[in-house]
Amino acid sequence: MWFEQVLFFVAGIGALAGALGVVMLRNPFYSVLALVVHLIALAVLFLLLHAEFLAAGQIVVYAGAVMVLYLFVVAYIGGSDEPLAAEGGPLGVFGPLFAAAVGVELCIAFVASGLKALGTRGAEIGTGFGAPEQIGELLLTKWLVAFETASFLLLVAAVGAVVLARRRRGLEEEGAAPGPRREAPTETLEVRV
Amino acid sequence: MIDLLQLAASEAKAPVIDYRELSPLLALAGGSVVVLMVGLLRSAFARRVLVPALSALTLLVAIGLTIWIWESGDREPIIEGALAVDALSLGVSMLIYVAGLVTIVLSLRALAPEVAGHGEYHSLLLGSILGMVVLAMAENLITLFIGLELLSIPLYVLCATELHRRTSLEAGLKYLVIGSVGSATLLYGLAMVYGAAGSMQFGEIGAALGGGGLSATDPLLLTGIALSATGLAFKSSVAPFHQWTPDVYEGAPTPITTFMAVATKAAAFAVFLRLFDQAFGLAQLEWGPALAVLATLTIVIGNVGAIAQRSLKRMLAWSSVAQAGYLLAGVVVGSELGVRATAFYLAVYLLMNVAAFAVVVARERVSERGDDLAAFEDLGTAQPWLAWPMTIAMLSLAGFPATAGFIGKFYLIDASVEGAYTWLGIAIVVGSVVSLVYYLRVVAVMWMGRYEIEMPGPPRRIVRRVAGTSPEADARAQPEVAAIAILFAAATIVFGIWPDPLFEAARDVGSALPNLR
Amino acid sequence: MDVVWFLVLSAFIFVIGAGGVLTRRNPLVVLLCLELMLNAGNLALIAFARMHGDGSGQIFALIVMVIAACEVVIGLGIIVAMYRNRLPIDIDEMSELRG
Amino acid sequence: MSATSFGWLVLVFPVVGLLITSLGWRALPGRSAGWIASAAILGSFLSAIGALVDMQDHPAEERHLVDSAWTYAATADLEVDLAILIDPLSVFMCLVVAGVSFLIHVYSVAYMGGDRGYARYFAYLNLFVFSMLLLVLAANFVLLIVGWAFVGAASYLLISFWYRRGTATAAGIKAFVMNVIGDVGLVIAAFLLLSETGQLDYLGVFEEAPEAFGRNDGTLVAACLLILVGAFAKSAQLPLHTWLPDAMEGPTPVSALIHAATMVTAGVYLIARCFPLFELAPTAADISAVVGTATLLMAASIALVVTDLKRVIAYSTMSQIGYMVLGVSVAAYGAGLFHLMTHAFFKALLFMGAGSVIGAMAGAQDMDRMGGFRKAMPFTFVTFTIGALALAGFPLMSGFFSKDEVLAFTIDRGGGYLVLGIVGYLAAALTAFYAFRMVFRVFFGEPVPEARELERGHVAHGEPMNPATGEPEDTDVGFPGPEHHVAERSGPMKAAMAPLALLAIVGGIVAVPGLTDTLEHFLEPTFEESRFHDTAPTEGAELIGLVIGAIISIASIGVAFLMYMRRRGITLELRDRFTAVHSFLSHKWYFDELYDAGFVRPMATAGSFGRRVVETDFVQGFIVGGSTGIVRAGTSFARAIQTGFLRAYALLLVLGLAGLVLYFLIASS
Amino acid sequence: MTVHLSIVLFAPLATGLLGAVLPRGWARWSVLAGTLVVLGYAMVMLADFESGAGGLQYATDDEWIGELGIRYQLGVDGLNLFMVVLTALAWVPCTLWAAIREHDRAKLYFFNLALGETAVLGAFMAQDLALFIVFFDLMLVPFYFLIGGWGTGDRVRATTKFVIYTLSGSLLMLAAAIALGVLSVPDGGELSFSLAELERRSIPEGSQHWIVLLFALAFFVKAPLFPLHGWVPETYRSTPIPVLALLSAVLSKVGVYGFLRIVLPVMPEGSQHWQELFIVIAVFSILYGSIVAFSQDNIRLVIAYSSIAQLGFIVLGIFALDDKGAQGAVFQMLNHGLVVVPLFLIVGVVALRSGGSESLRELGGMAVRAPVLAALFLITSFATLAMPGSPNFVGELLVLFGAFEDKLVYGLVASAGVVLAAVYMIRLFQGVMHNRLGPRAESSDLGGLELAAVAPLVAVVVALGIYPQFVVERSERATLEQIAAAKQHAESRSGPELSVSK
Repeated sequence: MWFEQVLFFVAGIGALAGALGVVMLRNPFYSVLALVVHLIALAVLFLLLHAEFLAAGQIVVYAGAVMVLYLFVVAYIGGSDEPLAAEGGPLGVFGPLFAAAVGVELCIAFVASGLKALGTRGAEIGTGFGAPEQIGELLLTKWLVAFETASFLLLVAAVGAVVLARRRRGLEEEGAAPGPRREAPTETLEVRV
Repeated sequence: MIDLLQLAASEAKAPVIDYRELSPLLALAGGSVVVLMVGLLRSAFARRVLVPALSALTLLVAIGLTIWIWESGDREPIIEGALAVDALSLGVSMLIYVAGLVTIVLSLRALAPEVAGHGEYHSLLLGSILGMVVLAMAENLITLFIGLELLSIPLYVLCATELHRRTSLEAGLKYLVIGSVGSATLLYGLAMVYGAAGSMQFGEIGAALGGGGLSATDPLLLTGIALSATGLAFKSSVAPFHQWTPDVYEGAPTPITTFMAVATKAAAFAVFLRLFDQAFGLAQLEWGPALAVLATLTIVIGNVGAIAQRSLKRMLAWSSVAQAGYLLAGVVVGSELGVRATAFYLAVYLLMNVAAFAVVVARERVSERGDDLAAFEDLGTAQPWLAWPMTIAMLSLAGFPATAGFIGKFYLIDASVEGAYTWLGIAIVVGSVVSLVYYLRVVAVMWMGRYEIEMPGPPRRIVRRVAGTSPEADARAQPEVAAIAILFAAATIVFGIWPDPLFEAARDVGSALPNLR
Repeated sequence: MDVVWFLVLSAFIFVIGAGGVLTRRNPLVVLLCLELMLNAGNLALIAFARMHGDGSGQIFALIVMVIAACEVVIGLGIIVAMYRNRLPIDIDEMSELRG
Repeated sequence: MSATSFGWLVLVFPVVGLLITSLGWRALPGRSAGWIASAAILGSFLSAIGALVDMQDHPAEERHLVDSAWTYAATADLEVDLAILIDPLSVFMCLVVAGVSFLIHVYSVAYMGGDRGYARYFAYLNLFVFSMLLLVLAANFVLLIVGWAFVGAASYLLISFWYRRGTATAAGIKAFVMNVIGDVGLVIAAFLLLSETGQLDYLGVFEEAPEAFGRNDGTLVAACLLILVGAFAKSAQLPLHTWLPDAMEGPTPVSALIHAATMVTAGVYLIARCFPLFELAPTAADISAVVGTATLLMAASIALVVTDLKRVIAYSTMSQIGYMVLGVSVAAYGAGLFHLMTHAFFKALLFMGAGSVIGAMAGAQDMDRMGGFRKAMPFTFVTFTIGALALAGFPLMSGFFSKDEVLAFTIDRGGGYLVLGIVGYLAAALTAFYAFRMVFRVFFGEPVPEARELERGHVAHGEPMNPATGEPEDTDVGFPGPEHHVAERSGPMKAAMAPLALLAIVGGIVAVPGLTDTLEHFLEPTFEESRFHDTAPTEGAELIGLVIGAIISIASIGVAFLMYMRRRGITLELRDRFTAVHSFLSHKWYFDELYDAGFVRPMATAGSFGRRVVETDFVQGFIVGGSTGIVRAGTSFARAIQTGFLRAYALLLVLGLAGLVLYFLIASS
Repeated sequence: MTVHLSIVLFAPLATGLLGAVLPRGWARWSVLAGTLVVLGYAMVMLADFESGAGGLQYATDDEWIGELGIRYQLGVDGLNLFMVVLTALAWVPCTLWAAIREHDRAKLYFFNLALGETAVLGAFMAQDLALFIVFFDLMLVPFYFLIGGWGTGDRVRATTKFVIYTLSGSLLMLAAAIALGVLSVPDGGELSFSLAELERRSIPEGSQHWIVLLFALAFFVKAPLFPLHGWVPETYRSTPIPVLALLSAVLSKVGVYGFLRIVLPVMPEGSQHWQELFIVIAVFSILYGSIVAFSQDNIRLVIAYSSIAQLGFIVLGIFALDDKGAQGAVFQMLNHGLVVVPLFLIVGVVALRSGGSESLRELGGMAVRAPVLAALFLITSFATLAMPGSPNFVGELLVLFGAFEDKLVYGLVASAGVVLAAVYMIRLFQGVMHNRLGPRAESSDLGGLELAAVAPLVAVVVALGIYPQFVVERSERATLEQIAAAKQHAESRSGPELSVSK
């Protein structure tokens, strides 16, 4: 199945590249775009894993809607190039180090596991596997609760977004306007050491 | 192709939905929506009075329904085994509802709902509660994760609701970022567990371990356990994943802090118990020691961290870290007694902390020193009705006898000795010795405050007025807060002397999880 | 293509995401990194689903997509609120609560 | 009434007196307190006589009457009753104690007349007499120890009676502590006896002793030596003697009663009482004999140079007790107790005379300032001289017979005891010398102003000052009141001194070699068990002894006469010639300095070391500070990592994750 | 008779609560009444106590917390009879002392006094290990408030130190106790902390060792003994006098009582295992306490360190594992309490007459116009230094005899402590009462109520000195039963070392 393998490597490299791009690139704009690349690559991998529906969802919802939202916010805030210079120091060193350590451990876990199936292409599956029909059926039967809760979660998230992002006239009147300069008066306490 | 589709369609049959067991959740969901709608009304009455009233009503209904379900004791997982409606989940959800009620009462005069809008604030709160209940009931990995997120996401918002206050936003952001890292880790862990066990159902995972061909020492499984442990430890602020706790607790509006302190912990430990004692129960020999170490670490860190605090919210945050360590001991032993002890201590913990936080709320609203220790000087003579609850809460947290805290600790130590973790019991004891330093300091400040008391070193930053300072509120103008404090302090004493009711419930909860030692 | 390959790949993505969280100071980018970590989880889930030939893994992944979206929304909301309060959009600047 | 009930009466009277005088201290008018106290003592003296009479009715072998009031403490194998033992020895002691005490009470009525602490004084005095009688009547070791400690306490109270005097309180604490050392010795001894013989009653122990112990059994010797520690502490024998001279800080009658006549002889009584044990442990007996002899020599030598009148008599007391100890240690029980009795008479007499003189001197005690009181106070002069003669062992005086009997018995034992005997005679010479040194220096020569004053008919009144340090007294608690008392002026003092003078002269008749052996015979029932019961020096030997004694005493009195009457100043020459010797003696053989360097300072050092170093550095610094330090360190660490930097938190999270996973990976393999 | 003890136990607390609701100024009298009720009951008990009868009398035994096997189990036997009596005797004068003075927040003050008595009584009467610990820790709460709220000097620091120090001991004991309960559960048995039950059950010797050690830690801190007395100086300096009297007289006894009630009978092997160590600690405390005592200048501290020495004697007596020794220890517990209360009240009197000064350097010569005070002080001093004729002498005699029996050398070393006691007590007495009048001291005698507070206890001391057997015979049987097991075990182990040569 050379075709599959090639596809895997292409997509895999794409995904990794996208991920690295997200982390490495200075400009948030480019990071977002890198993520888009990453997502698309992932979608391909999903396809390789017989998750057609998810692949589609990935492209449409994620790479589409969510990323657009991102871009709007970045545009709104003005994606300033952040100076990476200050990011040296212990964090700059240890951060990647520990992360890498975790990665190695995870790989060990996968490789060393006694599960035979890991080394296979996976169980035999019917053609309907990962197709919208199956997903839909599962969502509405076995995973009803998860589905409903997720929908409720979306509602809550919307409310939260509203709370956080809406301009509130009421408060400006009450004088508790945003901005550090107008914070409540601070005071220092004399404290005995 | 076509016939395949028909085949699938013909197989598809609607799941049995047990509305009775589901009713509390439905009530919550509905309540949250209704509250949101009512909150959109213009009239101040609707927003300031009706909304809290309705939310409280929702919770009361939920409580009623929960009791109703509990009374008729059939305990089957419902809806294709997505939710477990048993004594554990019901008991914990009771605690959560109570915490929610308290939060609503404490929020009555708080600033946060004003800023966020009462409707939104309360519906978010109810949403979070719903998430907690789902989490407590979760019987499979997906429900667990979604419940966790439904718990967290509203809380991220609620922490940040006092938008004009920098620390509030900071708290929100920190909580969000660290929280997401935590849940991502959890997710990955769950994925690995799923991969190892081939099933999402706790029961089936346990069965797989029990002889379904999955060895308890499989690296994949254990790594999965490790990652999910990290995720849950983060939620229940167990060291070394605790660091968000003090900052978030301090930054968040105090009523929300109260809610997080008691409710989140309850839900997190509920799922901790369910996942580890039920799904991973047979791997206890593997994860027991690791969690025991974490518990000890947590006890130490939490207590020594609290010593240095002047801000009471921050101190209570650290102490809640320590308490998490105590609670974890009950999980570690993986025995029925452990489950009981944990459940018991969760209830006790609720009582003590609510009493303490209520007093903090009452003080910080009137004192221009916010929640700093100095704001409590001479409370004993000025406002004994606030000083006494605080004193009782502190003594109980420190584990003095004749308070519920003592019995709770007794129970936990009993459990850990029983489970051959005597040294963990000793750790609990040593921890409570250290904790005396800061608990007694509060008492001293309140009763002996006219005399110089050794305060912890100068805070690194200026002490600033903390959350919720609403000018119109003064001591007499907020009877409900004092009432909460007194009520819960009284309960602390009562259950310290006559704990049998709690033990009844705890025993019931302990029996919820099958096949435990 | 063996399942384990996908898993290792997902592990790499997870690690990259974590590394990003540890190194980047721009909250927007940090949010992106969180997305990476979640996606890694998704990939693992789907791979396992394929391995077991069991749909629930995919369902989980689907749910996670929803959750990821919600987190993003809230995260962006907070960032916007910070911006409204003229707070610096820099994680290291948000370190007033400490000790 | 039976002898025992008389015995109880003996104890009850002083208690009653104590209660009345102490509780009624405010109510009692004038000198009534003194009279009540004296009456109480008279009461117990009469009861003692009653006991004597009643006891004599019993046949000789039944003269050990024990009577128990109630169980004092009984647990496990220990059984102690509150019981008294009436036998010749205890009755004899009762008579001596009660008799002398009565006279001294009477004397005190006048002597302490002007003292603010009048009632307190008599309360203490009664307490003392009670304790002393309890001591001699006790029927078991525990009760003995009780009485033993009580007399110590009473003596402490009376020594520091004028408690505004720094010297007095210092002397008091010294005496008390030394006595406690003695008590501890007795306690341990009591335990050893209990553990071996299983009881603590005298009779029981003595019964069991021969079976329980072999001759010179280690435990027994230890027990006896510990008993000796107690005895020596009480009787001011080497090396526990240093408190006695300082005890002279107390009022003079106290010195007469406690520190001459009665308490200090308790040691002698104890050794005599425990004779069966000592005879089983000859080593211990010999040690005590040697110590007694050494003490008597040392004390006599010091008495030669001391100039404080009372201290001279104190040292002489020590040396006389040396004789007694020697006596009872060489199994000359009769002789030792005989000397105890006569010594009580003449030494009490001497102190009374001294008190009278000191009264005349307005409290001054230094002989250098005295002289020529012969005409001024003839009565005192006569009585004092009689006392001195008796002390010097002048022929036919009481002391003459008693002392020589002791020495005769000693020599009769032969062997090494000969040396002791000879030392005894040597000391006798010194005794006679310093006795008359006192007489000549105080009563002869040029009358000092105080003497003239007295001749002119009124008593000198000086500013009361502490004779030891010379600092003015804080008269608040009444150092011998504003007015002083001399025998010449007050009936009671005469009434007390006259009988004693008489007894000092004729006291010897109870045991004149060849003529009478009343005392011996009377004490027989107690000592008949003694191995040496029928070994006694031949009359010839005794007579030779008497002759030698007579010659020695007369000779050294003569020497004293020459040195202090004829050729005054020779003393100065001698002092200049033998400076070393003199300073050695006048520093009392440097015992105080030794103890100061050996015990007092080290203890004080240890105390301040404990307070300064151990408390602060170890207990507070190490234990407390250490534990808190650890917590502090932890706290600052927890704060240090709580930087507030989100990414740092994330870092720790990842680190923890890595660690956890690592653990599980290890666990998995 | 079940009501009996519960009434005794909760009478003070009830009156304390009553006082809290009564109008100001009444609290003191209501609490005083409560203490008198307890005293009355104690006397009744003393009267109808049957010395011969073994086992518990007036036993109460109800379920309290079934889940944890904790029973509400009270009882009195010869061992704790006199501890209860001591508590009753000590609380009355101290409450009276407090009642004749003005306090701010008087209600709280007297409520705490009352709560304290209830807690102490509970600890003494508890026959269930967990119940004992409950009261043992509860004790600290009232004293924490009393010292911190009404003390002098750096009182908050002192009280915090006191509580943390003591609790660190007793919480470790809590863990040990739970371990004891759990480990001793026989197969299929129920968890139980009832002492009687625990005595019947057996605990593996290995775990006995560390459990005993933790118990000892708690009790030594409470006592206190040498290395663990770090809380003593500050606490004694800043505690109000009546509270201090109670602290030193009664609280210090709870710990050593615990040895006899719990450790020896329940864990004989463990006790025997550490016998040597504990004796060494005891002896060292005796010497160290005495030596430091006579180098102290503050009267309170003199008595403080003297108590360390006294407690040393008690522990020595207990761990001599000998009948006489144990008897002596029990008797000495009573005696020390009885003399320390008047001693501290007298210190209070003295301080009142010297402008608050408690330094020997500034005191002196007070006896002149205060003969009664001087006399009482003298008697208590003599009793404290265990002068023969005082009950303390009998106590120490028995202790020493017990120690000599098997541990002669330690006994001899300890008896040096008797001499040292004489030194520091006489020094104390003289420093206050004798010598020249101190610069700030003025001499005036006891007032009527002061006398009423001090004199009765002194009278009791004197009476016991005349008839000690009164106590000995009543406490004998129970005491011997308590140590029997450990003693037997010790005899089976110990060779001839250190015993008197036959």
